[in-house]
Amino acid sequence: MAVITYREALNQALREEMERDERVFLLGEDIGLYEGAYKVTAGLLAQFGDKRVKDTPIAEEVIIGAAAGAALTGLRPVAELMTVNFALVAIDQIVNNAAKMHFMFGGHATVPLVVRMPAGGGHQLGAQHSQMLDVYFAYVPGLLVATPSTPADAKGLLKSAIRDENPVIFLENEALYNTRGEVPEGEHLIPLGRAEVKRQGSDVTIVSHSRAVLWALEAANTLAKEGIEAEVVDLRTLRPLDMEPVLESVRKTYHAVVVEEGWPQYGVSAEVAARISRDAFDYLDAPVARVGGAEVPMPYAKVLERAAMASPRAIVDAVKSLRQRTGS
Amino acid sequence: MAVITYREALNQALREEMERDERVFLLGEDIGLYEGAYKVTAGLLAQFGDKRVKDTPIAEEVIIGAAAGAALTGLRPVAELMTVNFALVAIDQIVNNAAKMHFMFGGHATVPLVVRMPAGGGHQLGAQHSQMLDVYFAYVPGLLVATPSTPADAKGLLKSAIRDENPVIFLENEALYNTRGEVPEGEHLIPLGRAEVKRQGSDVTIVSHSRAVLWALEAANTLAKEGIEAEVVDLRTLRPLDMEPVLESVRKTYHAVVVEEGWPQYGVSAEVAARISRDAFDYLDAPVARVGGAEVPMPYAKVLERAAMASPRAIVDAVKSLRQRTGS
Amino acid sequence: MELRTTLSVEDKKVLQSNKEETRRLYYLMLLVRRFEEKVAEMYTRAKIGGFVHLNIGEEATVVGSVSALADLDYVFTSYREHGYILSRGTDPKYVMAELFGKETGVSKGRGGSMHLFDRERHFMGGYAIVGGQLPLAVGTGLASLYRGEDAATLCVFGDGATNIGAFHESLNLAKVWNLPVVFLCVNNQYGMGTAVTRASAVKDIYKKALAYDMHSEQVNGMDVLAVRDAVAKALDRARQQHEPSFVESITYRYRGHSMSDPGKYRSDEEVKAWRERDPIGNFQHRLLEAGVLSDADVQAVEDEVDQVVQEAVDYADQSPAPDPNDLYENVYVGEEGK
Amino acid sequence: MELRTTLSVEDKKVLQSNKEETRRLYYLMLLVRRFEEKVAEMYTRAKIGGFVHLNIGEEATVVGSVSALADLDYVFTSYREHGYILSRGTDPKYVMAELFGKETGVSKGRGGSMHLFDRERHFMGGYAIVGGQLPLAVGTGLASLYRGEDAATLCVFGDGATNIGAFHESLNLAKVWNLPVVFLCVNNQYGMGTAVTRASAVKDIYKKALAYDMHSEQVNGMDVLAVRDAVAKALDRARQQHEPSFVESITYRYRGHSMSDPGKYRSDEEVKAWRERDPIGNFQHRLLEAGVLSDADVQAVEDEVDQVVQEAVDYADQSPAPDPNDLYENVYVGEEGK
Ligand SMILES: Cc1ncc(C[n+]2csc(CCOP(=O)(O)OP(=O)(O)O)c2C)c(N)n1
Ligand SMILES: Cc1ncc(C[n+]2csc(CCOP(=O)(O)OP(=O)(O)O)c2C)c(N)n1
Ligand SMILES: [Mg+2]
Ligand SMILES: [Mg+2]
Repeated sequence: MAVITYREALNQALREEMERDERVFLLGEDIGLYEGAYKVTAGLLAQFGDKRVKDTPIAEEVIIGAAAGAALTGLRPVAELMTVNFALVAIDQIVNNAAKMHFMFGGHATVPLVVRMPAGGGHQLGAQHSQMLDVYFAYVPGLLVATPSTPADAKGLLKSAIRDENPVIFLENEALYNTRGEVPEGEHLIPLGRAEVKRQGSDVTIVSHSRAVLWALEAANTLAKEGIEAEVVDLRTLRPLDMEPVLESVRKTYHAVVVEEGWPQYGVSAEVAARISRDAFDYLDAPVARVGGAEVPMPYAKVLERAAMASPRAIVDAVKSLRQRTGS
Repeated sequence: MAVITYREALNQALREEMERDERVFLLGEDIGLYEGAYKVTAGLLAQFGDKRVKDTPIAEEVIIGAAAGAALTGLRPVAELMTVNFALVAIDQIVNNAAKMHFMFGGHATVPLVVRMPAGGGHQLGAQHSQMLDVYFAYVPGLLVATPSTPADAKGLLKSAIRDENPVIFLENEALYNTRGEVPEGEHLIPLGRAEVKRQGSDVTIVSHSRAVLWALEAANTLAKEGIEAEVVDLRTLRPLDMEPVLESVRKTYHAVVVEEGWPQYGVSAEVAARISRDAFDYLDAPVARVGGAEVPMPYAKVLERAAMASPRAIVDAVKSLRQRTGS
Repeated sequence: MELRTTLSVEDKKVLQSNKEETRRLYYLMLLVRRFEEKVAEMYTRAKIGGFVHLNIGEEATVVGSVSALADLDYVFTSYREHGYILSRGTDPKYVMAELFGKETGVSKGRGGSMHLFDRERHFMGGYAIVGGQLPLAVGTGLASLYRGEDAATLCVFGDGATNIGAFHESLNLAKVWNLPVVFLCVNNQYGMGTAVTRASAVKDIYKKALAYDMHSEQVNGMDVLAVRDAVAKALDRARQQHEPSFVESITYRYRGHSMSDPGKYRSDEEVKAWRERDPIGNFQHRLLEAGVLSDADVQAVEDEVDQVVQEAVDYADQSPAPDPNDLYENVYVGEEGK
Repeated sequence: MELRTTLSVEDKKVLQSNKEETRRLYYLMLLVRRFEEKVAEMYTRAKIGGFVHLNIGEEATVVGSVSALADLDYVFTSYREHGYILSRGTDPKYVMAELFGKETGVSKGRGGSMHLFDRERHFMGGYAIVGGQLPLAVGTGLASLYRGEDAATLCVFGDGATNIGAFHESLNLAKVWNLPVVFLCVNNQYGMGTAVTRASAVKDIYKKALAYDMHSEQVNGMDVLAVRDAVAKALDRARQQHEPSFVESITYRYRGHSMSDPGKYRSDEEVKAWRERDPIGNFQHRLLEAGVLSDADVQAVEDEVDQVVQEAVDYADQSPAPDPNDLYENVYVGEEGK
C-alpha cells in the first residue's frame, strides 16, 4: 500500500468519486484557481474544469444553501468551507435546512450533501480560527458527522460520505493534513458509524477522535514504557456514535479516559463519558476521566496556546491518576 | 408578594433596569410598535420612546453585532431574538465576536451584552421553530448562559444579566411565558451561576433547567404519591454550571436523573450526567439516567410532537427503572 | 401603480383569446381565497395548529407567478405558501391534510403549514427561517445549468426577507454564475408589524437588485395578468439567456401576519383602501366586462371552488393521524443513525 | 483612475500650506511599509506565528483614511490591520510586541496579528471572520447617536467582504437608522486568490451602496491625499448629518494574501504595473517636486522610520512572554465562570 498524506488521501477520494460519478462536483472559496487554502483540491480544477470545481465568493451561507439545493435535485455537491470557524455564518443552512428537509418534508426530499472543512488549533491562529465546534454538528439529528484521524480513514470515510444519501459534515483537521499513513488505492470505503480500535490494550481505554487520536496513541506509547497497556478507540464518526467498541473495551479495562481537542465542557467527551458511565456502570473501577482543551478562547502566544491545548502528556497524567485512584 | 406571569416578570425586569440605568436599551424585531412576538416588551416603547426601544429589520446578524458594538462603548444593550431558532443566522457574532473579544483583546474590551430569546417546542411549530440549542451557547467560554424556569428566577436572573459585564445569553421558553408565580417587587437579583433546589427529597435527584424543571416537579408529585421523594435541582444557569448543589443532593439520594427539553445526545444532560458520574462516583447506586426530546427534527403533527417531547411521565418512568435496577 | 378597473382593447383580446386559461386564473385565485378562509376557520376550531400565515389579498401575485411556470421549473417559497402549492396543481386535499397534521398530507403531517412540499410538481418547499430558501433556490438554478436542463427556478419571499444576509449572498451568486433563477419579492408592505420603510433603506425594493446588476422591475401585485406577464418574461430570460431577474410584486395581506396577529400597527383605512383593489373582485369585474365570463360562469367557478375546498376538509378530517411508532422514520435516508 | 505624477497648482498649495501634516502622512506611509517589511522578515525568522496579512501597497489607503479621523472617532478593521493601528498613533513597540506574542503587546499577546486593539485610541480591533466587524461598527455608530457624541465610526474591510451577508445587513441598518458610520472598502483587487469580478456581480463595488440609497464614491487608493479627502468628507457627513457613507478605495497588495501565499493567480506584469503606481514613491516624488520636502527631509524621515521599527523589534524581543499561569485571565470580567 502506498504511504501518502492525509491531504493526498482526501484529494484521492475527491478525484476518484468525481471520476466515478458525474453528479459529484465541488464548490467553495478558492478551491479552484488557488487550489484550496490547504491545497486539498489541488489539481482538480485542471482535471475536471470549472463546471465541476467551482470557486465561490466569500459567502458561506449561499455556498451551503446552494449545495443543499443542488443536492435536492439529485446532484452530489461537496462543499468546502475554508475552516470550521466560518461554518458559524452558514450553520443555519446546515441545521435548519440540510439536516431537517428529509424529515420535515415527509421523506420526499433528500439532501445528499457533503460539507468538508478543517477544524482544530495549534497554529497560533488565535481565538477566531482555532475552534473544533464538532459538537455543534454532532448534536443535530439528520446530520452524519465524520472526523477521520488517519489518511486511510480520511479517504474511506470521504468516499462513503459522498455516496451517502444524507447530509454529511466532514471534519478534517489542519494539523493532520501533513500526517502520513498507508492508504489503499482505488475503492476503499469505510462505513459511517463505525468506531475502530486503533491500538489494543488491556489496562485502560482511551477514547478520542480526529487529531486527539494521535495524542492518545502517543500517550499509549509512553504508558507502555511504564507497563500500562492502553487501548485506543477512535470514534471516527460522532453521529451516528458507535459506542459498542468503546463499551467492549471498557468492560475489559475497567478504566476510561475520553480525550478531545475542543472544549470538554458540553463537548464531545461529555456525551461519551456519560454513555460509558451509564452503559459500563458495573465495570468501571474509577470515574471516567476527560481531557480536552482549556476552557478559554484560544490565545495567540505560543506559550499560552500550548498551555491551552490537550496533549499526550495530559492524557498520560489522566491515566495515571485514574489508576492511582483505584490503586491499580 | 405579587403573583405574576413569567412574561410579566421579564417585562418588569426590563422596565426596572431601564429606569435605573440610562445606558440600558432594547433592540430587536417587532419589539416596539408590535410589542414583541411574545409581548415581553409590551408597554416599553410607550414608556421609554424609540431611542431606547428600537425596532430592527429582520437581520439577526447585525442585531447582535450592533448590540455588541454598542456594548463595547459601555452601553448596555439587551437584544431580543424572536426565537432561538433564528440565533443560527447570528451565532457567528455571538461566538466569534461577543464571547471572545474580552479575552482576545487582552482584557481591554468588554461586552456587557444581553441576548434574550425564547427556546423550546410543544406548539406544533415544526422542525425549524421548536429547538432548544441551549448547548450551543453553554459550550462557549466567554458566554454566560441563563435558563430561568420560574417567574421569580426570570426576573432575578435578567436583572443580574443586564448588570453583568459579560455577554449573557438569556434563554426564555415559549411554554413558560404564561406560567405564574410569586415574584418579589423591585430589587430582586439572582446571581448567575447558582443552581437551586426547587423541591427537597431524599430518594432520587432530578436535575433540569428551563421548562423541564416544571416537568420534574410534576413528576416528583406523582412519585410522592407512590412514596418516592424526589429532590429537584434547577441548574438555572448552564454556564457557569453550578454542580455543587447537584452533587450534594446525589450524595444524599444515590440516584440521579438528568432531564432536558432538547435533544439529549450531546445535549446539556450529557455534561451534567458525566459530571455526576465522575464527581459522585462513589455515591451512585445506579447509572445516571437521562430524559430528553426524541432525536428527531420536531414533527408538526400533534400526536408525533407529543411523542417527540420529554414529559413528566417519561421522568417518572426513568426514576422507577432506576430504582428497579438497584432494587430500592 | 394604478388600479385598472376597465380593460384596454389589448387586454380584452388577450383574455378572450384564451378563455380557458383566463378562467383557470380566476378559478385558482378564488380557490386560494376560499381555501385560506377555510383554513382560518379550521384554525379557530383547532383542527390546525402551529403558525399559519394566509395568502388572502395576495392571490394575484400567487396565481400570477406560479401560472407562469413550466412543468420542469422549480419553485421555493416561505412559510406563507398555501396558495403557491395550490396554484402549482397539488390537490387541495393533500394540502389541507398536511395542515391537519395527517399522514396523507403532502409532507406526511411532519411539516405543517410552513413546510409544504411536492416533489412531483417541483414544488421545493416552504421554509420558515426568513430568507432561508434563497440559497437553496440558487442551488436548483445551479443544478439546472449543470445538467443543461431547460428549467428555471422561481424563488418567492417577502419584503422583510430582503434585509437579511442570505438575500444578498444569493442574488450576488446567482448573477456571478448567471443562473436561471427568478427572485420574486412579495412586497405586502409589512414584515410582521414592521412597515417596509422602517426596515429597508430603500422604499422601492426592486432597486436592491441594482447592487447585482440584475434585471429588476416592479409589478402591480394586485393584477394577476401583470404579475404573470412579468414573471413569464423573467422565466424566459432565465431559461434562454441564463440570466437571473428580480421582480417586486406590490401587494397587501388583508389579515394579520399570522393567525395570532390583530394587526394593530396599521390603520383600518389603509386596509380598506387595499381591499378596494381586491385582485379577485377586480379581475372578475374585468372578465365580466370583457365578456370572457358570464354571471353563470362565475357562479359555476364559485360552486366548484366551494366543493373542492369542502372535499379537502372532509378528506383531511377523515385521514389518519401519523402513527407515533413511526416517529423516527425519515430522520435519515436508509438505516443510518437509527 | 489615473495616476497623478505631477501636482496641480491646488495640490501644491495644500501640501505647502501644511508641511507638518504632509510630512506626517509621508512618515506614516513609510512607517507602515518598513514595519510590514520587518514583520515579513520576523515571520520568516519564526519570531511571529499564525497568519500574517500585510498592508504593503495599500499604505495610501491606510494612512489616508486613518489620518482623516478625529480623536473620538472609532475605527474597526479586518485582520489586515497593522498599518491602521500604527496610523492611529499606537506605539509600534506595542504592536510588534503583540505580533511576537508578548505580554506587552496591545492585546497582551492573546490576539496576535489579526486581533490588534487599542481602546484609548478608539481602535476597536482587527477581526478575522470576513465581514464580522461591520455589524460591530454599526453598534458604535448607534452608541454615538445614542449618547449624542460628536464621533463617527470608520469601518474598514476588503472587496471580498462585500459579498457576505453581514455586509448587507450592516449597510442597510446604518442607513435605516442614519448612523454616523463610514464604510471603507479597500478594493485591493483580490479576496485571497479570487479577483473581484469572479466573486462580485458588480465590478465597481461602490455601486453596491445604491441598494441602501447611501452616498458612495470611488477613490484612488494609491493617492494618500485623495483618500484622506474622500474619507474626511464622509466623516463630516457622518458627524454633521448623521449620514452613513461608502467609500471604495482602489488599491493593490503587492504581496500574497498572507505570508504563505505565493500569489500564482495573478501575473507578474499586473503586479509590476501596480508597483509603478506606488503610493509612497509617488507621494515622495510629488513632495520633492513641490518643494515640501527636501532630499534631506526624506532621508531624515527614512532614518526616523528605520529607528522606530528597529526599536519596536528590540522592544518586542526583550518583552516577556505571557505567563502560562495566567491562561484563564480575561475569559470573563470578574470572577464569573472561573
Ligand atoms: C431569520 C428569521 N427571523 C425572524 C423570523 C420571524 N418572522 C417570521 S415571518 C417574519 C416577517 C417576514 O416578513 P416578510 O419577509 O415581509 O414576509 P411576509 O410574512 O410579509 O410574507 C418574521 C420576522 C424568522 N422566521 N426568521
Ligand atoms: C467568513 C470567512 N470566510 C472565509 C475566510 C477566509 N479568508 C480570510 S481573508 C479572505 C479574503 C478576504 O478578502 P478581502 O475581503 O478582499 O480582504 P483582503 O484580504 O484582500 O484585505 C478569506 C476568504 C474568513 N476569514 N472568514
Ligand atoms: Mg411582508
Ligand atoms: Mg481584497
